[in-house]
Amino acid sequence: PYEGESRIALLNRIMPSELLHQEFTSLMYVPIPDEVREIYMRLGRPTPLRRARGLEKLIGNGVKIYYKFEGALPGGSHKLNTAVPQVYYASKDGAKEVATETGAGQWGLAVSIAAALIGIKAVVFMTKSSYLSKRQRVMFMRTYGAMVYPSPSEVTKYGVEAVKANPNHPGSLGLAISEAIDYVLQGEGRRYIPGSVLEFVLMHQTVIGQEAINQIPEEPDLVVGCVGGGSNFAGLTYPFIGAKLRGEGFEKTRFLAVESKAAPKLTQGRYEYDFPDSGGLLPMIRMLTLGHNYVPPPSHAAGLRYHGAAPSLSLLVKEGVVETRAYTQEEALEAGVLFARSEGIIPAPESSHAIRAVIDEARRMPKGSVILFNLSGHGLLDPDAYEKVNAS
Amino acid sequence: PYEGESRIALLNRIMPSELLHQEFTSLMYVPIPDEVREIYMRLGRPTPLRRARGLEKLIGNGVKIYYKFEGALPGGSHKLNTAVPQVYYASKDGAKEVATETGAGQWGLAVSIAAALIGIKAVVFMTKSSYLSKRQRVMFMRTYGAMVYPSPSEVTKYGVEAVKANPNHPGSLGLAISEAIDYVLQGEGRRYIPGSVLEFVLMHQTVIGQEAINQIPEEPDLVVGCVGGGSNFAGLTYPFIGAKLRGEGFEKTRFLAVESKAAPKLTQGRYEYDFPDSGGLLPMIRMLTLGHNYVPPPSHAAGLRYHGAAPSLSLLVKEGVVETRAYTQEEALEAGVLFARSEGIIPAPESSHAIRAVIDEARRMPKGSVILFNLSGHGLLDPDAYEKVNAS
Amino acid sequence: MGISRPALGLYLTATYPSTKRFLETLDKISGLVDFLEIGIPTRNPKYDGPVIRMAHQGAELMGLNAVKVTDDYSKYGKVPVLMGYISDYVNSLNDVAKTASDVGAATVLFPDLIFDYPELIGRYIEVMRSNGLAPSFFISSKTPYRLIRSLSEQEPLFIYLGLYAATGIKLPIYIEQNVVTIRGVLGDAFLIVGFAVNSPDMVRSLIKAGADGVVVGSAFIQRMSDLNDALSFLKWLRGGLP
Amino acid sequence: MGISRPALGLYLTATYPSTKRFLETLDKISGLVDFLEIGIPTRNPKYDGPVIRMAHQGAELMGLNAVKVTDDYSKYGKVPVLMGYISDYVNSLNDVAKTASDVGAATVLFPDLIFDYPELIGRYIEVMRSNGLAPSFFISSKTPYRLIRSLSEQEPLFIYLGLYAATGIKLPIYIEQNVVTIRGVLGDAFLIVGFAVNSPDMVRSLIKAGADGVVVGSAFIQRMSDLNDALSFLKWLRGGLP
Repeated sequence: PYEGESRIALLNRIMPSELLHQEFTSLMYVPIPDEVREIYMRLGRPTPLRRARGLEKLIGNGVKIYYKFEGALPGGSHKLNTAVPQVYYASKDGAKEVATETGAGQWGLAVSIAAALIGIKAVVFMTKSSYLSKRQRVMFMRTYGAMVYPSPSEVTKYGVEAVKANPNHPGSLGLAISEAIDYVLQGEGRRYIPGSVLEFVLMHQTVIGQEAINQIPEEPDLVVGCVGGGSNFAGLTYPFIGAKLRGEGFEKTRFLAVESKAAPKLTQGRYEYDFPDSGGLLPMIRMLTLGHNYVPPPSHAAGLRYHGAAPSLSLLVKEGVVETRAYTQEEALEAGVLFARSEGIIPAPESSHAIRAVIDEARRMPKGSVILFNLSGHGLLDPDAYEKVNAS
Repeated sequence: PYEGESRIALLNRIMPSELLHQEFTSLMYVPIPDEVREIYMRLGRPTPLRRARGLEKLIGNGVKIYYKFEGALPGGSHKLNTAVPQVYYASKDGAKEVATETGAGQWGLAVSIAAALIGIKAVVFMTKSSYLSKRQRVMFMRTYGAMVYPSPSEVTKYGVEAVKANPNHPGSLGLAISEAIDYVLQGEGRRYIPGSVLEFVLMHQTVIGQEAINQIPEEPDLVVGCVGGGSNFAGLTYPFIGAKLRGEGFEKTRFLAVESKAAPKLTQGRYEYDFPDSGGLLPMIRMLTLGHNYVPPPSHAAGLRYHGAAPSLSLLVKEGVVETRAYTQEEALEAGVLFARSEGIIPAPESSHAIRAVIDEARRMPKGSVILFNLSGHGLLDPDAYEKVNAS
Repeated sequence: MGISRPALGLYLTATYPSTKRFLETLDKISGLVDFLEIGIPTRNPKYDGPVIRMAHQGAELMGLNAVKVTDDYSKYGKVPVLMGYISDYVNSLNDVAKTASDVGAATVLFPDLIFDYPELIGRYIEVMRSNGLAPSFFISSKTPYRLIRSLSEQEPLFIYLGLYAATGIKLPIYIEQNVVTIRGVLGDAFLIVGFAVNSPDMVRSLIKAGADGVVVGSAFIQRMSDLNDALSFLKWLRGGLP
Repeated sequence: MGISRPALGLYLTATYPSTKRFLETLDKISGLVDFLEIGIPTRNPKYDGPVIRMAHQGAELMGLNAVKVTDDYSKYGKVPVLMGYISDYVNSLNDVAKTASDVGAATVLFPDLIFDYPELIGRYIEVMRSNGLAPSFFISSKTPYRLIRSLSEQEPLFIYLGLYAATGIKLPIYIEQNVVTIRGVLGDAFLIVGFAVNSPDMVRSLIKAGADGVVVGSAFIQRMSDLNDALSFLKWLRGGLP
C-alpha cells in the first residue's frame, strides 16, 4: 500500500532516535533514565500490588488473588509508563512537539500528561467518532495543554482527502496514525510516538512486572492480563515469563492473555506478516493478526479493538508459553461490576476482561492457589460502559 | 423550625450508636477497628505524600511543596475515610441500609463504595439539579449497587410536599437531609450517616494527618486545606495543630483554611448557634455560619458550598490558631490547571482552592520554606469545571 | 465547706411548679440529698432537655427573684448551689454572686461559661471569691484535657461533667468510659456528674467509674406531680450509693 | 576451512546487473575480500532495503540457476557463502545445499531460518552436514541469548548479526553496543556483522566492538554502474581493518 520511500527509512524521520535503538537493542535490561525515574515516582510508581480479599471472599474457595493497580496513575491507566519515556526521548532529540493518534483517548491522555510534565507540546489526532462521544477525555487532554484534532482533520492531506471522499467520515485509528505521521513530516521539531505493539513500548511497560515480582509475597500459579496490542499484558508478565524461561523460578506459573471477542486475534488470528497500522505506513511485523483492514464491532473496551498482537507476545502464544481466552463485552462488564462491589474500584472495561478470566479460573483452581492480574486502568472515564450494565 | 420531639433524642433513632459515642467521647485517641483498618489498607491507605517538584519549579523560588493525595482513594476523594467507619458502625448496629444525602455526589459515591464493601445497601438522596447534571456519579453509585433518588423524591413526605409546592423544585441539601432522615425513620434496620461537619467525621478524617505527620520528612511552615464543612482540612491539620498546641513541635507552623467566595463562612460568617441542616432537623451547633438558609451562587466546587464550618474548626479560626482565605472559582481553577500541567494530576475543583493558596503563599515565602497541603480529590469526575477553563 | 464523698445531689428549678410546691419539696428532701442545685428560671435553658425546659417555662417567678423565695437553702441540703446561664448575667455577675451568698449557696455554676464565654472565666472566679463563694465549673466530655487541668487548679468546689448532650436525654455514649478518662485528668478535684441519671444502677456505676457525686434532675421533676412518688424515687436512687 | 580474522566480506546478488557484469565483478574483487556472499535472486527479498531489492529485481537469472553461472566461487573469494531465503526452499533444502556444494560454497546462510522457520533448524543443520557444508546462522540484536548460545554450539562457520532492520538502511541504533553484547554471548564463534556498512570508520569500530568479519552490500552495489568506483570504494573500506 505504501509506495514512497522505505517504511523503515521513514522511521528515522518520525520517531525519537533512542526509541529506535531500544527497538533493536541487544541488552537484556535497558536502564531507566534518572529523569524518567523521577517522574515515575512523582506520578505514583511503584503502583500498589493489592490482595483482592473482597473478590476472594465472593469466590469463596480459598484461592488467593493479587492485583497490580495501574489505574492509580494519573489518567487512570498504564499508558503513562511508556508515554513518559517516549516524550522524554523525543525532547532529548530536540523535539518541541510530539504527535500521536488515539482511539478512545486513554493513550492521548497519557501523552498529554507526559508532554505537560516534560514541557513540550502534545498534538493528538483522535478518531472523530470518539472525539464526539468521549468529550471528557478531549477536555482533560486540553486541560493538560494538548492540541486535539478530530481525525479526519483539516491539517493533513490524509484528513482532507478522507473528508473529500466522505464528508461524514467517522475516522479510524489507521487514518489517525497516518495523520499524526504526516503532521510530523510537515514540520521541524516534531516526533511521532506510538502507544502499543512495538517492542520498546512493551519494554517500558515491564516496569509493572519488575515491581510486581518484588512486591508479590508468593509465586503465582496464574498471571492474567488483557490484550489490546499487548503492552499491559507484556508489561506485567514478561519479567515473570523471562525468569521462568531462564529457569529462575515460576516453573509452575501459567500465563493467560485475555482478549475481547470483538477483536479475537489471539484465539482466531493468523500468524503472519502484517501492517501495524491500517494505512500501511509503518513496516510490516510478524504477529497474530486479523488483518490490518479488520473492522471490529463497537465495544466499550475500545483499547482491545486492535487487529494484531505485539510480535513477541504473538510468538509466546504460538509457542504455547502464553494461553489465551476471549470474552464478550457483556461477560467482561459483569465481572467488572462484581469487582467494583467487592473491591471498591470500578475497573476499566478493558481490565474487566482480565477480571472475568480471573474469576472463571479461580473457580476451578484448588484452595491456596495464587492468581496475579493486571488492573490496567480504572473506569471513571468510561461511564458509558457501565450505564449499559446498570440498565440491564 | 423543628416542632416534634427533641432533636437530640431523634439522633438515637437515626444514627449509628457508636458514632454518637464518638461524637461525645472524652478519649484523646479513638482506636480504628481492625475491620475498618483492613478496608483502609485495601483501598489504598496510607495514601501517598508527594513532593510537588513540578509546581515548585514553576514557582521557582526554592519553596518546597508536599501534598497528601487523598484522590488516590476509589471514588477520588477523602470522603471514603469516614464513609467506611460510618457504614461499618451502622452494620454493627444491625442496620441493613444506610441512607444519606449528597449534593455533587462525591459523598454519595463514597457511601456507595463503603456499603458495597461492607455488604449493606446504600440509599442516596441526591439534589435533583445535581442528579440531572452529574450523570456519571449517579451511574457509578448505581454500579456499586446503591439506590439513588433525586431529591425531592416520591418516597418521603418531605419530597412529596416539596414537589406539591413546586413541581420544578431543584432540590437542596437541606431537603435531601430531611428526606434521608425521614426514610430512616420510616423503616427498620436503617441508619442515617452524615458526610461532614460533625466532630466524629472530622475525627475519622484525621487518619490523613496521622499518616502525613509520619510521612513528611521535615516540619512544614504552612499547612493548607480547603473547607466545605471542614472535614478534609481538619483531617490533615488537626494532628499537627494538636501537637503544636500541646507543645510537641510545629511551633512555627501556620495553618491556612481556604474557602470558596461562594460560601465565605470563615471570612464573613458569624460565630453563633445555627442548624447544620437547612431543614433544622439536627441539633444546633455553634459555628462560623452564613445562616442555614444561605443560598450560595452556583459553583463547580460544590463541596465548598456549605453554609457553616465544623464547630471545632470555627473555634480554632475564632481563636486565631487557623488563618483563613477565600477565593473565587476562577482563581481556584486557574491554579488547578497549573497544577495539572506541572504535576500530572487534575485536581478536584474544591482542592484547587487549596492549591491557589499554596501558590500565592509560596510566592512570598523565603527560599527553603516548606508547605504541605491536602489534595483532597482528583477532578476526573468534574469535567464540567475544566470545560469552562479551557474555553476561556 | 466541701461536699461529702460519695454524694447524691438533686436539681430543682426555683419556684416550679409554684413557689409553695417548690418550698414544700425542699422541705421534704432534706436528708435525702448531699447537695442541692437550684436552677435560676430562664426563658432560654439552652442545654436542657424537654423536662427541665418545661420546668423553666412553668416556674412561678423568673430570674433571681425566684431564687430568693427562701433565705437559706442550707436548711434543706447540706451544700446548696445556684445554677444559671451566664448569658443572662454577663453584665450582672456580681448580682448573681451576691444573691447566692445571701441565700446560703456555696457557688454559682454557669454551664455555658467555658463554652460560650471562655473570656469571662477569670472574672467569674474573681466575683465568686470576692463574694465568699467558691468557683465551680461545668465541662463536657470533649473539653480539652489542658483546660480541665487548669480549671481544677483553681480549687473549685467541684467540676461538673455533663454526661450527655442535654439534660434528660440518653444517647448511646459510653459515659463510664468518659468518667474514667476525666477522673484521670482531674486529679483530686471533686467530680459531679449528671444529665439523664434515672436509676440506682446508673448511680452505682458512675461512682465506680470515678464520680464523687451524681445529680438527678429531669427524672425527679417528671415525678413531682406526685411528690411522694418523687421522694420514693429519690430514696431508691440513693440506694445506688456505695 | 575457516575465515581469517579480521575479515572483510562482499555481498553480491547473482547475475545482477547481468551475468557478464556479475562474473566480471567477481573477477575484479579477488584479493580484496576475505569472504564472499552470493545472494540467490528471489521475488521477495524480505529483509532487504531498496538497493538490494533492486538487485534482486534486476538479476538476469532467478533462483539457483543464477548461482550456477560459475562452478567454483572459491576462485574469487577465499570463502564463498550462498545466501537465500529459506521460505523459497522449504521443500527443496537439499537442492540448495547440493548446489552450494557444486559451486564450491562453504555454507548456505538463510536469514529467515530462525525467525520464520525455527522448526527447520535441526533439518537445516543435517542437510548442511550431509552435503559437506558447515551450518551458519543469521541472528538479530533481539535474538534470545540462550538461542544464540545453542546455535554457537553447533560449530557454525559463522554467526551473522544483522545490524539494522533491513539491508542498506541506517537507524539510530547503537550497533557497537549490540556487537559487544552479542560477542559476550557468543563465545568463540566467528561473528560476521553487516547491513548498511559504508565507511572504513564503521568497519574499524565494528571490529573493535568484537566482530570478526564485516560485510558490505548495498553501498557496493549502488556503485556498480561504475565498477572502478565500486572497487576503489571496496579498497577504501578495507582500510578500516586493523
